[in-house]
Formats: sequence, C-alpha cells, structure tokens
Amino acid sequence: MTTTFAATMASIAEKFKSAVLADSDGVADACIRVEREELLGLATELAAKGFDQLEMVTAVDYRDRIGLIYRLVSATLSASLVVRCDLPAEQPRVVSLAGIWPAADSQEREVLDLFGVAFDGHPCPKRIFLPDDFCGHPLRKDFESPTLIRRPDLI
Amino acid sequence: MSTADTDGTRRLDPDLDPDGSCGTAPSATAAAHPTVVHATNEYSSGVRGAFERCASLFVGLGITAGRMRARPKTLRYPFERLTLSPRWRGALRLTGLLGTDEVSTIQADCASYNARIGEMAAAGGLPPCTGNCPANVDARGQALYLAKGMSAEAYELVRLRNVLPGTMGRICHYPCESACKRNHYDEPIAIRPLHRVAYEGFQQVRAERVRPLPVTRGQRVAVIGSGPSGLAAAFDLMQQGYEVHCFEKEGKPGGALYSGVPAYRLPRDILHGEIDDLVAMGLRITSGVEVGVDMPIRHLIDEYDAVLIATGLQSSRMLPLPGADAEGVMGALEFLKVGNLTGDVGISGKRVLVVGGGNVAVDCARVALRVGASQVQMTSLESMDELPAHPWEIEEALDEGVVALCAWGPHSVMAEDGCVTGMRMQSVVSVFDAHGRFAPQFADEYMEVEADIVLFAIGQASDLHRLVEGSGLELTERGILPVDRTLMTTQADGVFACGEVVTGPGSAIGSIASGHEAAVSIHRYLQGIDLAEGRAFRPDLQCPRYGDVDLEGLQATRLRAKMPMAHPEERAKDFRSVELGITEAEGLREAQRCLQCESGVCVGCAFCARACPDYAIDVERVDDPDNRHVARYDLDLTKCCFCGLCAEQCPTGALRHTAQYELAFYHRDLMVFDKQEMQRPEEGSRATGADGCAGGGCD
Amino acid sequence: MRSYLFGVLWGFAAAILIALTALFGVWWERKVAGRMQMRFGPQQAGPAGVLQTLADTVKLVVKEDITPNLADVPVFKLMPYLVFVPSASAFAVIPFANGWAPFNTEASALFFLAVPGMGALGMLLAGWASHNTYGSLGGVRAAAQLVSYELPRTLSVLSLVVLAGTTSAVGIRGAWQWWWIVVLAPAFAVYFISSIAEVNRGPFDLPEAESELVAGYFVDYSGIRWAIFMMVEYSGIVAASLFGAATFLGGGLGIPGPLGVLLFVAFTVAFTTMMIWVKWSFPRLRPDQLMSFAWKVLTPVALVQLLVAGVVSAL
Amino acid sequence: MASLGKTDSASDSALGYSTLESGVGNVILTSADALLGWSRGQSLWAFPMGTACCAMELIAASFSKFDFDRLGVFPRQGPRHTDVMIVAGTITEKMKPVVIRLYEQMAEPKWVIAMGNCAISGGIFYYDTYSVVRGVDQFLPVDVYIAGCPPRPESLQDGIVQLRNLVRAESVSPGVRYRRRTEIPLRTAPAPTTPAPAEPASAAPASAPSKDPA
Amino acid sequence: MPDQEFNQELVVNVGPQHPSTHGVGRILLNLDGDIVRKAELIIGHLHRGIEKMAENRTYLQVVPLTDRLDYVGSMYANWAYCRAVEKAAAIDVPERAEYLRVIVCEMQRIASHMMSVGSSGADSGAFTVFVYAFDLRERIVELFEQLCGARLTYSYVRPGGVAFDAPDGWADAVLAEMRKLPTGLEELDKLLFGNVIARGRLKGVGIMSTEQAIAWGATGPVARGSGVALDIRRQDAYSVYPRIGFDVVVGDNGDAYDRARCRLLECFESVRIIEQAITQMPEGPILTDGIPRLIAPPKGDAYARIESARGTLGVYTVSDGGAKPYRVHFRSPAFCNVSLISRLAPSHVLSDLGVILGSLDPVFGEVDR
Repeated sequence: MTTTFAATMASIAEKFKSAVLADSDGVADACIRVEREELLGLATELAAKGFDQLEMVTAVDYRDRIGLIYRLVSATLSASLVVRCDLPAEQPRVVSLAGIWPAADSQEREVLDLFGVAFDGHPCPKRIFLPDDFCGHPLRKDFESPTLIRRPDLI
Repeated sequence: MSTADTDGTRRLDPDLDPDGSCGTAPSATAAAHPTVVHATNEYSSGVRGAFERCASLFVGLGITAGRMRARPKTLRYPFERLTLSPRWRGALRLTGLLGTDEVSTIQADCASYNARIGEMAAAGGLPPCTGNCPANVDARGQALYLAKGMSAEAYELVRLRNVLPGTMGRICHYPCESACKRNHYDEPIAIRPLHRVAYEGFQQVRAERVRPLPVTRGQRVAVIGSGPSGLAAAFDLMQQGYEVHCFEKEGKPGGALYSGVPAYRLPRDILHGEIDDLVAMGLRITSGVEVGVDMPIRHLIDEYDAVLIATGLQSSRMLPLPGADAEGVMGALEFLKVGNLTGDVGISGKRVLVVGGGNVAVDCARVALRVGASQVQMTSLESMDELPAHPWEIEEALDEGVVALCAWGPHSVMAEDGCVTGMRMQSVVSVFDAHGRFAPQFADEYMEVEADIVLFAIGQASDLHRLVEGSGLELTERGILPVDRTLMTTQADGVFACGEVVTGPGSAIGSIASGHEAAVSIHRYLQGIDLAEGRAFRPDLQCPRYGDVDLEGLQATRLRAKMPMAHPEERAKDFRSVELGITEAEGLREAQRCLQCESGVCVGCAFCARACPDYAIDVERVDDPDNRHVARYDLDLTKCCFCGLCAEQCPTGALRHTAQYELAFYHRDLMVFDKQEMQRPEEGSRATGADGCAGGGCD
Repeated sequence: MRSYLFGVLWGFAAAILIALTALFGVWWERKVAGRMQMRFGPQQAGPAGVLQTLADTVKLVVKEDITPNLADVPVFKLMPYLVFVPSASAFAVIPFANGWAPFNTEASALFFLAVPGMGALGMLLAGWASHNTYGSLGGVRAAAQLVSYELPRTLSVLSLVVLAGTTSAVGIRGAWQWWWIVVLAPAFAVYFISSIAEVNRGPFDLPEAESELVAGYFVDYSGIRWAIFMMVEYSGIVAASLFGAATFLGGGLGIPGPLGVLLFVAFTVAFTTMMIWVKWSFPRLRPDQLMSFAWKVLTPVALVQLLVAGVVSAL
Repeated sequence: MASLGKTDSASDSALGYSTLESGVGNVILTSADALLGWSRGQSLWAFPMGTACCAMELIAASFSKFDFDRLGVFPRQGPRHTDVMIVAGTITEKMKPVVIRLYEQMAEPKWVIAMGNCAISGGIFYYDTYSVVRGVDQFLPVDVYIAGCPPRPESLQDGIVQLRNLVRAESVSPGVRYRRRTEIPLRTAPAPTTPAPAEPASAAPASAPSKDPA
Repeated sequence: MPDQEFNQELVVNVGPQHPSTHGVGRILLNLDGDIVRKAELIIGHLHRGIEKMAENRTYLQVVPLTDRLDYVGSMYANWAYCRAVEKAAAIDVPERAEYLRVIVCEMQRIASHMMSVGSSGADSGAFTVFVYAFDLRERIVELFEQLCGARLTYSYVRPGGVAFDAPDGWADAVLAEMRKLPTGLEELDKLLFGNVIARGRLKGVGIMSTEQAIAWGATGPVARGSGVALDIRRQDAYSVYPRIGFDVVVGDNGDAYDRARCRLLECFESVRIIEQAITQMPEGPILTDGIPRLIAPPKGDAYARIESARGTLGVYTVSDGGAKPYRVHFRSPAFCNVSLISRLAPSHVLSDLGVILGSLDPVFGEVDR
C-alpha cells in the first residue's frame, strides 16, 4: 500500500471504533473489517474519500456466520479496498448501500436471493434469479432441496 | 468514398499505421497515460453532410452487391464436409478394453531391443517406468503377468533385461517407481518388491524352467569379472548362441554384489541361486583365477574370439591427509569385503568414523554396527538433504543408530603413536559452485571427533595395471582404461569393456545396462556388422515431475503395499535381511494396481470417472486372476460435456475423442454407450448405427 | 362493357397469377438474400431449390390454422381476405401489353394506387382481432405507415399523369416518351421508395418488425391464413414493379414485339430484386423517422416534381 | 446473374434420399403421403428456442458457413408459423412454463428437437443444481435428440436430416394420425450381449457410485 | 375517474423468448403509446447455480463450468478463474503460456465483439450485418477449433498454463487471418456505422453520462462508451500486457452508437495486440511442471480480475484447504451492465428498447450464472 493510501485508510479506521484495518489478503490492496452497525457510516466516509466505484458485493456462508464482502475501487487513489462485515447466520440483516452506490442495487438483490441477507432500505428488495415462490436460499451450506442431486464424491 | 470523419476513424486506414509502429513496447508509459482513441464520429454539417448520408446508402448497397458476386462459403452438408481439426473433441471411444484386447509386452532380443524402445517412445507407447529404467526393464509386462498370477512368465520377462531379478528386487534404487504415473494419483506401484514376488513365484517352477540355452554359433567369448555387467553381457551373448566363459578372481562369483553389498541387504543364497541358474543355462564360470596374475590376458585374447573386461572397481580412493597412514585407517571396499565375507574385522567395541556421504559409506557404517562397533559416526561434505546416498538408506541407517555429522570436511587425522585417536574436521560452506561442479568452500571453524577406526568411503578406482600387461592396452596416467562409452570398445581389437570400469561408480542396474550395450557391440563385432551403423541408442526420456498427493482420506485399496521392515534394534545386531518382502496375495493386488500406461488398453482404473466434472463415466472391473476384465464401462453421452479432461487423465491413452459429431438419435436410451458401443470402429460417421431410420418412405 | 363471364375468368387468372408471383417472389427472395449473405439459399427441393416454395405452400395448406380463443373470431377469420382482395384487384388495371389491360377503365392509374390502400384497414383489424399486444401494435403501425406513404406515391404518379394527359394506365403507357426517363427520375425514385413502404418491406418493415414485434399484425395467424398474408406481400411487390415498369419505363421502353415484352419482364424482375436488395442491406427506420421521412422528404420532392412536370408539359 | 448454386440433388439420390425430389422429371406424385411427407420434410421451419451456448451454434447454423436455408429450414420467431421447435440450451424451472406455453402455441403437426446435452438430460448441469430441468423430454415429446455440448452446426443439420426421415415416415392415412418416434423400429436390434443398460439416467438419481476397483 | 383508466399504460411483456433480448431476459414494459414509461428487467431464466455446483467439484473440474458462463467469450472466464486459483495456490505460469493466453483471449474479444456488433445491427433491422459479422467470427472459431478442438466451450486455459500448445503452422494462420480481418471490419464499419439509417437508429439512444456510468457500475465498452477510460488491461497491467502497446477506445456521447462502435474499434486494437504477441512469443513449456492433480490451495481467499469483452470479469475464490473450493463467485460484467436497462429505457420508443439492450451486450449465461 502506498504511504498516502495507508494514511487515508488509517484516518478512516480511527473514526469507527469497530473498524479494524488489516493488511490485504489477496482480495484488494487493503481490508477493513467493520461491524454491521457502522457499515453505512464507513461507506459514506469512503465514498467521500474517492472510492466512487463499487465493483463487487458478495457473501460467503461460514456456517456459523455470513461474511459480506464489498470490493471498492478508487480511480483517484488508484487503489482497491475490501470491506468485510460479518452477520449472524439466523436472520442476517444489514443496511443497503444502494443509496451511496447505485451499482450495489442488483448485486445486493443477488445476495438476498442466494443467501437470504435482508437489506434495509433497498429500492426493490425482491429475489432476482429464482422464482418468488422458491423456498430456501441455495448458496447456504445447509441448503437442501428435492431437485438437488449431489454428484457422487469420486475425485 | 471513405467517410472522412474525425480522427475516430484513424484506426481504419491500415496504411497510416501498417506495422502498428506506435505499438512499440511503451511498457510503463502506456499504463501511466494511455493514448485514447475516440469512437464517436458525426457526419459533417450542411450540404456535405447530406451528400455523405446519401453516399452511405449507396456504399451499403455496393458492399452487399460485392458479396453477391463472391462465391458462397457454404459447405453443402452432407455432400461436402468440413475437414475437422485433428484435435476435435467428438464422441469418446476406447481403443482397447481389458478382457477383449491384450496388452503387448516388450519381447525383443538384445540386438533390436533399443530400436524397439526407440520406436515405442516415438509412437507414445512407452510406459514411463520402462522409459526411466536405465536397462528399460518392461515393468508393465511384469505387472500384467503377476496380476494374472503368472509369476514365472513375469520373472522371465524381467530377466530379459535385468539378468538377476531376485537380486535387483532387493538392491535396485528403483528409478522406475519415481516415474510411475500413479505418483500423479496416489502412490506409485511397488515395482521392486514385485521383482521379489516374481522371483519367489519362479522358484517353485525353477526345476523345469531352467534349460541350457543352445549354442548355435561357433565363436567363444571370454568375460573377465562376474559382476552384474559381466553377467548381463554373458546372458545376452548366450541367448544369441555364443559360448561364454567367465573368469572370477574371488572365491565365489557375483563381483561387487558378493563382496560389496552387505548381506542384510542381499542374502548370499539368492545371489548365488540366480548365478547357478545362469550356469545351468550354459555359462562356464571359473572362479579363483585372476587374469593378469594367474593367467595373462594375452592368452585370452588369442584363445577367445572376443574378450570383455567387466572387472568393476577394486580399490577405494584414499585422501592424502596428514596422518592418513596411521594404523586404524582403512579403505571402504577392503573393510566391506572383510566385513561381509568373514564377519569379524576386529573392531568390536571400538568407535568408527566413516568419511563420505555415498551409498558405500552408509553400507560401511551399517556393517560396522553389525560387526560390533560401539559407536558409528558418518561425516560428509554435503548437508543432510544434499547427501548423494539414497534417502531410504540414510533413514534406515539413522534408525539403526548411526550418527551423521553433515557439512564437515576432513582436515587431518589425529594419531598417537601410530594409531588413530580421531580426526580434525573443518566446516563446509558450500559443496558445489554456481555451475554445479564439485568445488567445496571451507570456513575456518574446526572440530575434533574421537574415533578408533577411520574408514574412507569417498570413491573407488580400478587398478588394471596387472590386467593389461601384454594386451596392447595402455592406461591413462590416473590408471583409467580409455573406452568409447557408447560402443564399449577399447583400443585393442576384439577387447571390450563394460560396467563400472567404464562408467565409474554408479548403480547396479546402470552396470547391467552397460553390459547390454557391450553385448550388442560384441555380437556385431563377431558377425562383422559395423558397430556404429544403425546403432539405435536408448532415447533420453526425462521422467515427468508429478505434484505431491496428500494421501489421508483415500480409500485403502488405492494405497501401495507397505514393505514390512525388521525392527531397527534387532536388525542392527546381525546380518538378517532388513526388508521382509510382501506376501503373494499382496503382490497380486499390487500388480492389479498397475495402470498399464500407454498400452492403449483400458484397465478400468476409473481415473477418467474421477476426472469427469459431470460423472458421466461409470467403470467396474472384475479382478479374479484368470478372468481379469472390465465388467462395465458406461459413458452417458447425454451428460458428457466433451471437455476432454478424461482423455487427458487416461494413463493408457485408450480413451480418445473421435471425429464423430453426427450424434442425432431417435431413442434416448441408446445414448448411454455401453462396452460394445465404446469399442465401435473409428471411421464410422454415425455413433450408434442401431438408431437410424432408413431414408424417406421407410416402412 | 365486358361480359360478367370475363370478370370471373379474370378472377381465376388473377388468383393463379398471384399464386405464381408469390411462389416466384419467395423463392427469388430466399435465393437473392442467400447470395447476398454468401450462402446458397434453398437447394435441396428440386433443381436449385425451385420446388422449395411449392413445398412450403403444400405444408402451409395442410397446417393447422389456429384461432386464438380470445380473438374476435369472425373478424380474425375475415381479415386475410380483406387484405388479399384489394391487392389482388390491383392486378386488374396493370397495362400488361401496349394498349391492353384486363380492365381498361378511365382512371385506372388512380385505381391502382387507391385500392391497395384498403389493405391498411385489413392489417389494422387483423392485428386488433388477434387480441395480441404485438399484433395490435403492428396493426396500428401498418395503418399509419400505409396512410402516410400513399400521398407521395400518388403525387409521383400524378406528375406522370400530367405529362401523359390521361389518368388511364393504358393511356400513360401509350403516351410514353423517351425523355420522360430524365424528367421523371425523381418521381420514379419517390414512387419506388413509397411503394416499398406500401408493401411493408425493406427499411420500412415496421409493422412486421421481426426483431421488435416478433411478427407484427399476423403474429397469431398460422397455416393457410398466414400464407395469404405472405402472398399479399409478395404479389404487392410484383404489382408495384409491374406498374412501375409499365408506366415509368413505357413497358419495355415502348418497343413493340417480343423484345418489348422481354424488356418489360426484365425491368419487373430488376425492380423486385432492387426491393429485396434494399431490404437486406439497410436497417429499419424508427416509427417517427418513418413518418418524418414521408412527410418532410418524399412529399416535397414529389410536389417539386409535379411542378416540373407541369412546366415541361406546358412547353 | 451468377448461377444460383449448382444443383446437388443429383447426388442426393446417391445417399439414399428418396428420388422424389431430384429432377422435375419424376415429380409425378404417386400418393398423397409421399407429397405431404416430402413437402413437410422439405420445409421444416424452425422455432429457435435458444437459451444458452447451443443458441450460438443454432445461429451459426443458419448463416453463411453452415447454411440451414439449403435444407429448407427457415428460422422464424413466431411460434405460430413454425413446425419444429429446436430447444437449444439449458431449460431451468423458471423457463419451463414459457417453453410449454410456446410449444402449445405452435400449430400441429409439430416436432421437437432437443439440441445439446442440457436439453436432453441437463448435461453438465445434471448434478448439484437446484433449478435445472433435467431433460426437455420430461415435459415435451422429443423427436430427435442431438448430443453435443454444444453440437456442431453440422450435427444440427444431421439432426434435421434425421427428422426429415422421420417426417417422411409419417402418413396421414386415416387411423394412423401421427406416428411417434417410439414406434419407429430400430434399424438393427442392438447386440444382445449386455443386459439393457442402466435405466435412463434422467429417471432415477445416478446409479450407485462405481465400486472402487483401483 | 374516467380519464384515469382511459390513459392506462399498456403493459407489454418482452418475453424471455424474444429475438431482441439476446437470450432469456424478460422485460416488463409500461408503454404509453409507443413511449416506454417504466422497464423492469426480470432475469433468472438461465440461472443454473454454477456457483453452487463449483462447491462440489475439484478446482480443475470447475474449468469446464466457467466455459458455460459467458459462452460467447468462454476463454475469459477460464482465464479469470485460473488467475484466481493461481493466486490462491501460488502457481506460476510459464512465459509462453502467458502469451498464448493473451493471443487466445484477444481473438476471443474479436469474436465476442463480432457477435455483439452483429446483433446490434440485427436489432436495428440490418440482418445482413449480423451475417457478415458472424462470418468474421466463424474464421476465428475455426482457428480455435484447430488449437483446442472445440468451437465454443474450450476449457483451454488451465491453472498453471494452457492445455495444448499451438499446432505448427497455427501462429502463421492466425497472423494471416489478422491481416485479412481489418478489411472485413472496415466493411462492417461502413455497412452499419456509416449507414445513415443505422446512425439514426443508434445515435442519441440510451444516453449515459460518465458519472452515471461509474455510479451504476458499468464496465467495459458500456462504460468506455460514456467516456470512462477504464481498461483493466491497462490499470492492473496483468500478464504480459505491459509489453504490448495498444490504445483504449473511448466514446464521447455515451449513446448506443458509441458503445457499439467502441467494440468495433477495440477489434482493431486486438488485431494489433495479437500481431505483437505472436512475434514476441518465446518457445518453452506451456504448463508449469509439478502441479498436483488435485490442487489444494491453503486456507484463505483470492480475487483476480481481467478485462473481458463485456467488462471487468472478477473471480473471488475462498479455499478451506481442501481439494474443492469452499466458495467461488464470479463478478459478472454482463450482470451489472444489463441491469442498466431499467434506468436507460424510459422515455424511449419501443423500437429503441432492442437497440439499447443490444448495446449493453448481455450474455445471459453470465448474467444468470
């Protein structure tokens, strides 16, 4: 991480008590881990600091918790940042960032559809891929469905 | 009429920028501020614009008219067909199937063996285990026979190229197993233990299988030395019908295998049993006669049509260190000869220090333990992982209590009144220089090691002075016999040489391989064929490097037969054999694990089914020895995604893509190809002939 | 007046003539479009695929003609004929030979222009009756387009009438002069472009825009009803080419005898091929561009041409 | 005007196609069946139900290199005007009602070609998917299956030729309204040595994983 | 209130099976006469759950799955996925394999852009443009068939290198083809983009400003059409792109015309890249030696992105140390670009809907995954 970029990251990190600045882990130049309560505040701060492009929003089901991953790219700082936020596995609920970055709109609907994470304040919180009457969220590790035939474990 | 627009169309005129000159490698600058091309272009304003608009219509009409005149590009299927690229991934097919097709073994006499191996390698039919073995032993054929329980045939097939299968089954450094394709999947086939299983199987039928070989040619060949290389050359020549007479200076034949290799590695009865087989097949061995001392070589040259010097290396090289002449300093070979043959060297209770890091040094250390040394230490210039000795030998030695002092160079021998008390060692910084040549660098840090006996195992040399008197052969000043390494000929006509006297210290199977080369040269010399002409030299096959496989979680049936080892403490006390050998049933199952690589016959190993992302292949094999066949091979064509991963994984190359793309069916259940359908002929265009319906008006 | 019997006889003759022109038109279009796209076009049905359209027609005749249950059934069933009859009657007035036309009425040129316009009503109702959003959109577009392109087409033929002095097509063909080609070139261009639009072809095929409305007003017609719409379209092309060749180029440049007939047929095939060529070379216009092109470009040109024709005829 | 393509029907008959279509001379139609069979076979208008990769090959098949139009196959978008629905690509649960509705909108006599493994049995998406319909023949009567992933345009043309043979085999004589492909006898019975292969994979879940022989 | 239900908007369903939706997208339009008031995109008709499937396959078995994502440009998905796996498992790639990857992906870019330019021609009615564009694409597909034996789903790029080496004579055939290609591209340019009717249809339709492009998450030619000079080949300078000189094509007005023409001019850039890459390609191995059959990267996650024909294609893999990936996510550019239709379509005529959707160049295999 270039020094100026590191400085801006550090300055952002102190503003939020739960924000932890970690070194990059292969996903982006820097990584900030934050609690879901302060996510909106951090997002507005980052948007102001020049992170105008939200490239990817996705989630990973770590069985005991669901990790949300936002990958931001800034043309001015020419650097990329990943924001991680962990949600409880039962009713994952988090604030929607579609207000700050409209690009998040459809990707958050995908996370809602496949992981069941509810986004508060999303313009149209509906499933995007699966039919509305589909029960369950496929990408959860504990997802079971009659139409799912497992490939025999022969590797 | 080109639409003259803003620079957006600059890209369009190739003459402006024919060679992409501005495309020189701008590296960093391009990334900094990329040159930007604008794609927007408008009509010019006013009347010119209107003119351009109408012109654009006529330009469009012109282009389509131009295309009308050109000849159509259509391929009129089914009369004209596109010639597919040879790599087109069509429906899968099996070139051969276990049970219906036979895997070919390499049966060729010594003269044409190398040519046969060369052509198999060129055609991609050479299994990696055979390719990586210096003597190209057909390990695949051996596994094929053993899987059918035919251990005698397996033994005879191996003996074609490896004259002492039982012996090599115990002492070979098995380069074949490191090349085995199963390294890629789980564990390699235990080829060396399978030699032992073949040997034990052969012993039951030895009586009626060992027949004297017919002598069909008049010439007689003399072989000096009955080491592995001499015996290999002798056996090849006997098969060609020559009469071979072998002279051995020791009491018993076997050369380095008898005197050098310790008994715990190679029991003597197995070695001499196999040599007796050779004698029974017509080899005359007179032991106790040293050529050059008891009998002049000139006598052999006159008496015999060809003479082969296969004496091996006799004396071990000593380091001219200060104090090296003190009493208690011995050479490795002398120590081993006495240790192996008589068993008491008079070092019981003494501390032994072995200098050197090769296999001979490890043998010396372990023999020293067994003949009563109280403490055995080894020092070597190289660090632990650079030791030239085989890793499993070092490990066994360390288990038995040998202490290794690595990266210490010998400086001088400390002696008190003539007998050794220890050695001063100097620490080593690096052994090989940048180009890998042996140039040790020393640091000035010293250490003393107390020892009563010091053994130098840093190299061996041959002393042929007495042998070559009167034979017209001169030795170089360092006592080495000049030999043409490919044709195995010496300056004297009719005198050849092979084995370690030519190649220098190496492996036993390496000497056997040079023995085969010498036999080919002698045969051609005696038949008057030009030695070098049409001489097919063995192709140098690099063994592929496989990624390491983590074995936990694999089914037990896929793993390798474990070689039971004697307990370290007990085996260190006496010369009982270290490896206890695997049972006959384990040998059968191990042979069934062999994938018969590059044979073009599917052995039902199911690695294609493992590689397939869609689980479209279902393989089942029946394994009883007398009827070993693939019971079921179902390819569900409706699930196959034609990605080719299975054909790449197929070790035998039996699973191949055909050029068949006409895969239209009326009946869905015919699209699961069974065994018969998978062996359909290559050229037919329709995969399942049974499904078509005759052209128009069929009833 | 001709006997009633001749009318019936000509009715059958016209039906057969239209069927043949449609067969030829479809095959010719698939072949020409194929060669423009570097491929062969139909080849396996008969020599050079000549029997291809015969195969299509036989198949369509036997095909099931579905009537959607929400459709306004009588209107739905009637519309193909309402569209077919006007464009078929256009053949009655085309001056096939010097001085002869099946029905040589007084204002036959205007008759030729006016009656096919009735087809617009058929298309509109066909789209509406099939109770299909795409169908109704296609129908409305067809009506708007046909109405707005009738004006320039009529004006361009009017300048011809001014020069020839008579409104009967046979009269025009008879009075044809050499220098008309030069003077009436813009009129012919306007006539050609607007007749493409009348037939819903080429850059103006908005009613049956394949990539937007799937198939326009006849989206819900299948079987023989759909074949009739196809027959209307292709016979419309051939009728426009015939009329254009007969009036603007005097039916074979006024040369009597077999050479004239040959030239006349050659011109007709050339104009048909031009229409096919234009359809497969250009993209489709947007509805608003379509309208503005008709009212702002074609009509003024036609009016200016009329002025010029008036001045020339006064000389 | 350049000749519009050398006729290749002469060599048609060499391939066993009925001589009906080659040369005007013998177009003396013997029976209604022959005429209808020929005309339906020659003008199979295709409804390109293309969803995934096979749609790309379906498009390539109708363009200049592999010309569909030669065989009389004319891709039209509306379901009403087409005879054969070529299902090319993966059909998911969400797409299934659409395909069924479009199939019902097609005019009789209609045929279905399942192009590509996804349409035949879900292909590469058979295992571990929750939203893919494993084979179009679960809800449509399929006449010709074309294996491939995606099949070459020539495989598609071969499928069309096979369908043409099937279409010609049908007759409109009373009683035999419409012979489905199931009644078409296999040309030669499959070699009787092995028992009927495992039940078609689409019905039951995959047969037991292979006993591990290695 | 009578007038309320009188001027009720006509709800048209441009269904999943429609010529101008480039696949199985469905758009619910509220039409006021011909003017689109509201367009709602309904996708998911090709959602096969590839990310769920990838969790039960080994790292190598996921490669054939990535072919089926963006089936018009399957080399990209292969490459992006392999770069992510190489980053996770620290596998290095030999020099020749990097060059082969660049050559193959630039050829794939041309083929994919031909598909897109051709279909934007077909949307505006010029069906012959689609045939000519496909003819150029067919030449490239033939070269692919000679290289890796498949026309569409290649599974060519593998973790650690590529699957096959170029057959002898293949590189010269590619060079010969690249010399003939510019003339074909210029002809397309004149036939489609030069044509006054096509300009009328494409210009001023679906306008998107630079700020909107960035905010709405558009990438690739869709963003570059609005003036965003964002090209991952330049920005990340991955693989051997720093050694190859090429320009970034940018449009000014951000309408459908600029987006489509950016794609055509990018084909010229790709031709230049291929010529330079073939001349610079060294001899040598094409697959790193010693890659285990079952790649098992250490625990942790990795992200790699490349510039695909549709934009920034990123692959995010999470590994739990086993032979199967714990989670694979594809950041699909087509998914982000196609969601713009509901923002671009209002206040346009129904005929423009197909043109706008065509200019966003969606491939629904990648949109729905």
